[in-house]
Amino acid sequence: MPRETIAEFGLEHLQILDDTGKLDAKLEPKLDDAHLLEIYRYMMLARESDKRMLNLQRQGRIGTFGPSTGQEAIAVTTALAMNDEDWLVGAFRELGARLVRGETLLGNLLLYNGCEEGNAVLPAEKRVLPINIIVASQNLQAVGLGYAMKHQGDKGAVVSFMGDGATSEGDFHEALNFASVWRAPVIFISQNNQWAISVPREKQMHSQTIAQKGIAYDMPCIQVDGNDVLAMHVAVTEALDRAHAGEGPTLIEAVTYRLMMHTTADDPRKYRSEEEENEWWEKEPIKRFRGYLEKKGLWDDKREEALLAELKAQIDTDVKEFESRTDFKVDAPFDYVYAEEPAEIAQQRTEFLESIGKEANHG
Amino acid sequence: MPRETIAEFGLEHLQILDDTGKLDAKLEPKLDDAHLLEIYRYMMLARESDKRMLNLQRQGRIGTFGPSTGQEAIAVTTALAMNDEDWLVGAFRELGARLVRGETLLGNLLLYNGCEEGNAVLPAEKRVLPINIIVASQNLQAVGLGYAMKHQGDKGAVVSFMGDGATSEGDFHEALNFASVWRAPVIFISQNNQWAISVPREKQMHSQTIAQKGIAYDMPCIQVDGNDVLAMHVAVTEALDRAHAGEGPTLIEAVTYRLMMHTTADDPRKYRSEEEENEWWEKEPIKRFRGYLEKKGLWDDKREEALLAELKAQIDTDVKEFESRTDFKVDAPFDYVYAEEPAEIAQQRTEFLESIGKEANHG
Amino acid sequence: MAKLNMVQAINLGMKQEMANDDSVIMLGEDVGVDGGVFRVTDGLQEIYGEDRVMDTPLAESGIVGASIGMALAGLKPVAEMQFSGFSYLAIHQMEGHAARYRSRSQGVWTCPMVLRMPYGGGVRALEHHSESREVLWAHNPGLKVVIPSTPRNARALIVAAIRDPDPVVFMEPKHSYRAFKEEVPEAEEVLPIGKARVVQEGSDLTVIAWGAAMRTVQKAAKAFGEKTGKSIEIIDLLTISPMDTETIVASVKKTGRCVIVQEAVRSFGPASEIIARINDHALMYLEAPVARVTGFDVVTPNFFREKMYVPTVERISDALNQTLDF
Amino acid sequence: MAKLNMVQAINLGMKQEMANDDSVIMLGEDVGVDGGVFRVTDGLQEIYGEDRVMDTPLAESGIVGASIGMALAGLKPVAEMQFSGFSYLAIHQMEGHAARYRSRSQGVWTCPMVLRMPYGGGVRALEHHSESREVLWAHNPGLKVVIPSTPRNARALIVAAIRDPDPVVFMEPKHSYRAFKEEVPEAEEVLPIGKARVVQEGSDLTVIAWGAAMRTVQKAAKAFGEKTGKSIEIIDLLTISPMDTETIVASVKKTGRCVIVQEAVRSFGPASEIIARINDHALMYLEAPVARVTGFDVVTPNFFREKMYVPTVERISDALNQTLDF
Ligand SMILES: Cc1ncc(C[n+]2csc(CCOP(=O)(O)OP(=O)(O)O)c2C)c(N)n1
Ligand SMILES: Cc1ncc(C[n+]2csc(CCOP(=O)(O)OP(=O)(O)O)c2C)c(N)n1
Ligand SMILES: [Mg+2]
Ligand SMILES: [Mg+2]
Repeated sequence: MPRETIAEFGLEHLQILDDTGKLDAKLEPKLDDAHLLEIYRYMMLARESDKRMLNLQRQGRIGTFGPSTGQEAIAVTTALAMNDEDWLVGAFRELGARLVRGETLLGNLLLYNGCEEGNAVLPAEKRVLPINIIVASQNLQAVGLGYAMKHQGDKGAVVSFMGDGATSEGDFHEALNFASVWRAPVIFISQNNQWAISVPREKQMHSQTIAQKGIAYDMPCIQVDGNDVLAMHVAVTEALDRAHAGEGPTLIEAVTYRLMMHTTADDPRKYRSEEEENEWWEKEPIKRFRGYLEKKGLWDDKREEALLAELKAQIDTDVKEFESRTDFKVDAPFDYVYAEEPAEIAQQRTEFLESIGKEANHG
Repeated sequence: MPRETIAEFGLEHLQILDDTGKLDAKLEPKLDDAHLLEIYRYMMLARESDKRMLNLQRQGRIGTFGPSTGQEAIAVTTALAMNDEDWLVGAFRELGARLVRGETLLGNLLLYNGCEEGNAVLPAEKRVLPINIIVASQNLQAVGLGYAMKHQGDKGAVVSFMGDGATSEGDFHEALNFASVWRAPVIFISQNNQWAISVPREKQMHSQTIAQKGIAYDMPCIQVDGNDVLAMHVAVTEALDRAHAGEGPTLIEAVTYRLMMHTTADDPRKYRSEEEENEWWEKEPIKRFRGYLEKKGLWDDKREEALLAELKAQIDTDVKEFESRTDFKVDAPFDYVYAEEPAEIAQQRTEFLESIGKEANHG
Repeated sequence: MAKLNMVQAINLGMKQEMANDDSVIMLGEDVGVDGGVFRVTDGLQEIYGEDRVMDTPLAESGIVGASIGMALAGLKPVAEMQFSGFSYLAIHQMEGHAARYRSRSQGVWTCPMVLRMPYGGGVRALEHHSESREVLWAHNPGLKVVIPSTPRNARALIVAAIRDPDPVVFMEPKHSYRAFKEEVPEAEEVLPIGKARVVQEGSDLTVIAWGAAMRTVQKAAKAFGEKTGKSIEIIDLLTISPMDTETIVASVKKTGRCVIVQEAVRSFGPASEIIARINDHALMYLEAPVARVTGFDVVTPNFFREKMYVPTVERISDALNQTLDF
Repeated sequence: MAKLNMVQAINLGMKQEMANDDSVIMLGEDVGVDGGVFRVTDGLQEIYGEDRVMDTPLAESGIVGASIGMALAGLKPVAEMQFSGFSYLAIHQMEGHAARYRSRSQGVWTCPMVLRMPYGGGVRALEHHSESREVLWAHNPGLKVVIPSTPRNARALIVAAIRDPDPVVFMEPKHSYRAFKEEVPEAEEVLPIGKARVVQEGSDLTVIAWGAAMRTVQKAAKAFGEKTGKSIEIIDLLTISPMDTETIVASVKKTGRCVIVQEAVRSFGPASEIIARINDHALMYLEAPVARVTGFDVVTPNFFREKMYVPTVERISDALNQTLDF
């Protein structure tokens, strides 16, 4: 065997509803109206929640958080394509998916107010891991969950989200390799929003796509227009079907854009232009999907108005509840170091409570 | 853009002299006789050194080491294709390359006897890093060296060796990504010897080749018969030419086989069969290359005998020198923690020297 | 009762726990067919299959990160790092996740897993194969750090570690793997994590140690006791974190003198924490400074010079002398 | 002389060293155009170009491993970890290589590099953004660990770190980044690594601290001194490792009483090592146990409860009282 091509790999891109509203009818998934409307509702809820949180943050009522504005189609469509038995593993920019899976804005407000209570809103049975901040590290947990499911004869799958920058970490690589060797039912979704804080995709990687990184593991991989609800639905459903059928992992690159700042501590004007942002506002997912619903006769201004009012009321309730919470146990950190409290920690708790002039109360 | 192939990647395999001795004359590199004979000599030196070291280890005269028997073509051919300004970064199974670059068996004996002196034989100017045991971590150092060369306007390149198992580590991925983004002049050579201790390639990765992992970084990549000196020479030379010309990194998968134990602490009979080993003995590089030399009229039994005698003498000299060394400074570890000795360490040195009944001597 | 070495004893404990509890699974580099490079998992794959005793790809963060996911899903992973020297590739998973899930979620999530690793000197191997860096784990609340010293306590502690509801770093002194045998009962034995053990009572001086140093301490103490007639109390720490202050303090209050023997480099080692706790609770009982016999503050030398680094009977005897003579 | 905050002061030191020495280069996540998320490298890329101030891919081991290679090749890399909470992904590179090259090769290879990282509480950010784990670095011989406390010493120490022939972990107390300004001379200033500083002389009690805790200590000591008339000596450690035992011991011999304030979790923290050294050299001078005011042994809480974790003026005052009253 001399100099000879021994393998060839192709890479596909999927888009169904383009940014001008043009639909590829052959590829259009058959989603019932209720499902379509639910997607729209949750995208809007995520978007409106971002706005409110930004407001609260600017007033100092919560701490730093990372908005997901512009990326809602990926998180929401995916979460609504999943079964309840499927695990959701996120980074920190999938608010829409969390809301779909039962997290509340209240939980998020608590979390972004620096309260661990925010991660204690959903019971473990709901299979939604808390946000993961160590970039890419969550992917390995997703593989472990996936292996456990397979091992326990559980039919579910795991969806693991990350950003584009996350693909540079060693943990990304180790996770994809483990998943492929173990045939673990994990769908890795890289939200390629073009930026990792101030670093553009082309300084993050030399490859033209993230999807092609799947080839390194002989893992099915595809690049999808992440601002296109229909394409996301099709790609995720295919991957979930494969995972549920025991056919192993998939890598999805969902192309999108981080329309706002990285987190509220960041100022994008330091490193990118308003023009670039404006171009991407033209392609953002909610407007595009609303056009699709309108063409289907499922949406109009009146319904939009009603939805906005409803969401505002829902958000108001959570914010009010958040602001009225006073039941924060000041010595809670001592409670959760270990299942059983070691003597040293008990003593430190006493020391602490005495220092703030309270009685020891091991509640 | 609907469901559409947006990229295609091909993967090549290179073999010039096959394991039956058949030569692809169109691909045959034009190497002068001296170069060919040097390759043979260093492969034999590495092979004979392995035998002697194994002997010494079995007698307890040195500690654990990992033989490179069967993989000599990769290390030797590569090192002889490099320039003196090129950096050699190894793992721990490239004895042949080290010998080419000026390391002696003496240095290796010292090292495998647990003496740091073994890493102090070559001056830094020789551009050969000491062996690297933390699997895959050396690849990042190679990238740093490569960047530094580029930055300093140095024309050289870096060759970084690793195994097949090494490709699973996060550091492998980070190194290839950094190298591709920085266009660093680094040639990554994965010696795919089919095993990582007891773990076979197919449990290490799901991909059929290691070479295809380069696609993840849009990095030129190729699979080479690593037991074929001629193919190795061609592949490495191409990669070095690209690197020297400022065209960035390359990934080479060199297919070979670890004919002996992982290290002297390992027993392959626990996990693989003698038959498998015997099959690969048929493909081993030295015999194959000797056949090529013989056909060219460059080699015969007499020359073989002379070479063996010469190598034995050379090895004997090093072993004798090694066994006669007595100038080991017992408190040397205190000397090299920092450039300047902190008070605490000076005190601990005194404590140590007193404990062994010697005077403090900060020589 | 059979006489087992530490490798066999840990193997026995794990084998029995795998039989007791289907959710226990083992993973790591070469832990399957090969039974681990030290044979600690020998034979387990044959009994429990490839699904429960898994050879993983060569990636420490991968092994630990996947174990965390398994633990979150209700399995009880026992992951092996081939040598502690390579476990640092996974510190971010342990510090960042395993140690934190309980706190992060106020108890909604927990991470019961064991991270096993051989550590310390004694095998004439290459660089990175001889370090003692238990502090890198112990300084992280949320993790427990356990170090056995004999076959019997190793077996009883590995069982406790597997059953523990929190993540346990289980460091195995590889020098003691095959150094000696001990009667280990076939029937279940469990030792509590977080309790030190007084292995020899005495009244003149307390020696505290753990891991492979215990044997050196016992040798030194025996010779010293015979020569001087002094009565030495010996404490085997067994758990590094959370540390059993009570046993340490009670002993030092009784003896007034203390020598700590650790294989780790001196500065910022476990001995410093023990001294700090003696300072907190028994300072006024001290009749001499607490002595530290430790590895020196150097890069742990390769095996040719290992002996100069690791605490010896001589260095321990010197410290006993000095502390008693103070 | 200009009044600078710590961010500006470190920036000044690095800018001048880049001008002095072509081989100094900076790399890390967002250190280029963005000037670092805390703006410590602000403006440097504009002056020195993308080749010397490099935005790297998002990979900590990559940043550190590549820096080691650069150092081996004769450059002087100054690498930034965006937060110390993410530096653990690179411990194996520092423990396994940077700290060892000199020893490994008996001086043939050296690894002069600086690993900068903001650490500690104070920025109301998410998890992993508030820890103090200096011990994870300090317990590795071969590494130096430096922690400045004011703009002026930060500038003088970053210059020393860059010029140091060995690898330096430079931990920047992010709470002090913008908390206050200080006169910082434009002309070069260098402080020696390995020397603590007596910032206030006193005779009744020694307080030892470093980093952001220094300010809290100074506040507490001032109020306490005014109220009680006690004379308090304050030592700013500045270098955690190798530690300046001499300055500590001299002070404690003089005062006989000592309080150590550390933001790290208590167990296995730097304070324990300080106590161990006092034990070694000044035990018989102690009139009271050395007190530790520290972060508690808990998973560092998110910012809502950060105040309960970080040493406060009140807790320091309590410790001063108790130690003086003992
Ligand atoms: C291991 C690690 N390194 C650094 C950081 C700091 N950090 C938080 S988010 C981020 C950029 C992430 O970029 P990307 O993966 O593209 O996700 P995006 O923020 O765009 O959603 C960085 C550097 C971190 N959280 N974890
Ligand atoms: C990070 C790390 N993990 C584990 C080890 C232990 N170890 C040494 S060599 C080896 C297998 C290496 O396999 P491969 O990369 O294929 O190289 P080969 O030994 O076959 O040449 C392992 C697991 C190590 N040295 N470093
Ligand atoms: Mg991004
Ligand atoms: Mg191999």
